[in-house]
Amino acid sequence: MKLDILYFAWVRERIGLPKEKLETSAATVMDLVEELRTREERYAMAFSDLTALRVAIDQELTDFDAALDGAREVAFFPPMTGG
Amino acid sequence: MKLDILYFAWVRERIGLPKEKLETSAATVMDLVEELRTREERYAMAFSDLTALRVAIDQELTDFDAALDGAREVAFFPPMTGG
Amino acid sequence: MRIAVQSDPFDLGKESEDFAAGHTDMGAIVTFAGVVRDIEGDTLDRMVIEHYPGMTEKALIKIASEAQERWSLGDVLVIHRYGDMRPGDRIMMVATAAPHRKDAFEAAEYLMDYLKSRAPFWKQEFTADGVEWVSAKSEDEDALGRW
Amino acid sequence: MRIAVQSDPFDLGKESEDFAAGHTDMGAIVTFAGVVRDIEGDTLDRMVIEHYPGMTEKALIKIASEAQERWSLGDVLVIHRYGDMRPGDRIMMVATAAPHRKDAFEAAEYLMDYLKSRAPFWKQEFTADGVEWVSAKSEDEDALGRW
Repeated sequence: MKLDILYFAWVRERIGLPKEKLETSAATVMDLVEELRTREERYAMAFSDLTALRVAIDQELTDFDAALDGAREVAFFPPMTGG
Repeated sequence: MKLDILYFAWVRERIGLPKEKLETSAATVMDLVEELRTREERYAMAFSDLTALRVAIDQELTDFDAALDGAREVAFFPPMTGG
Repeated sequence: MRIAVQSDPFDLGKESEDFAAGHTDMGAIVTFAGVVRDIEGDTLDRMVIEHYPGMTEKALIKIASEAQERWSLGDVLVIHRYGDMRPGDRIMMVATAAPHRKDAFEAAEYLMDYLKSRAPFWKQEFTADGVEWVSAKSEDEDALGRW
Repeated sequence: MRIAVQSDPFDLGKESEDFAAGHTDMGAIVTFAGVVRDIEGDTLDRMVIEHYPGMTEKALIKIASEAQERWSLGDVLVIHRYGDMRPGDRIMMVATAAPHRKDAFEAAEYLMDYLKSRAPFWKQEFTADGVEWVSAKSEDEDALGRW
């Protein structure tokens, strides 16, 4: 499965890029996080505390245990501060 | 004691005037109402149901048992419908 | 605090803009505008608002002052018209400025709840069927219980 | 419903006026505007708002649609900016039109509560001391418990 992975705010800054493509067989968001963590120190840092992170699949907020079946775009970001 | 008595909305319409001067020795608003009721049928009509009326002394909302000591202006009107 | 009781129309856009522009140290600006509803097929021809000159201003100042004591506010604006109004006309507006949104919202709701049943205005409706004084609603009196 | 996500400033007065003028069958119009606070002596130089193009619009439409399902509303407007902002600039506004004031107020508060923590915007502050991402406040998350 080929995914677009997007990062926003300080997640983007820590990882050092806003977007990347990834070929993965991760079944859930959590599997994807584990896979990213093992890549490089900056990923391990960005994903060190998941309570400080939010995730969206195909532009809908979801949970870290959500399945990635059919997903095209996964985004990681800190809690939102709109308004 | 000389009082200005003011009437608003349907109280004004029933009594037929917006304002009158009255020389009275009424001690409370209730005494004043009793005095007005005895004057003429239109006053008795206007003051027949006090739950449908509100009263202000010197432009401050008050109760029917309030004392008239030092009052200059007493106003009677229906519940307000501002906003 | 600015309180205006007037028969003239007011400019909602300009009043909202000026109020916000005057309080850029406040993070939250809330406005409320009350309108004579212009409903298709409705028989309302016009509305007349009677008020108690002298007391009206005092009552509005008291209500606005109480809001300023209860909430952390930068400012409060109240404009209320009296006299002749047509469907679609704006009757009144309030605006609140506060550092935070909760204060701005609650204060605006408080102002409206008290304006409805503690400021000396009386609405009279002229419809195809005749003339009628608008009755106070028990839910408006009940709304005060919240505060 | 109108949802606008834009970097350009918006005209609060004109938007408020136009929104109200378009809904004269509604008795109650509420607006909220959020402002970058311009506080004397404050070290804030500017604010940058990042967002998630595509998801932002969807999230705002979802929030506004939920408000329309929950309350009796004539219309909802949401304008939210992203990009560079200076102290005193308006960040966003919402407006609600309803037959009655309670619906207009509650819907506007609901929109704001959800916009704060469910729409994908992130604020970054540039001050004399450096650059910092604004932290989400637990009270903003708690505010959702009301609905």
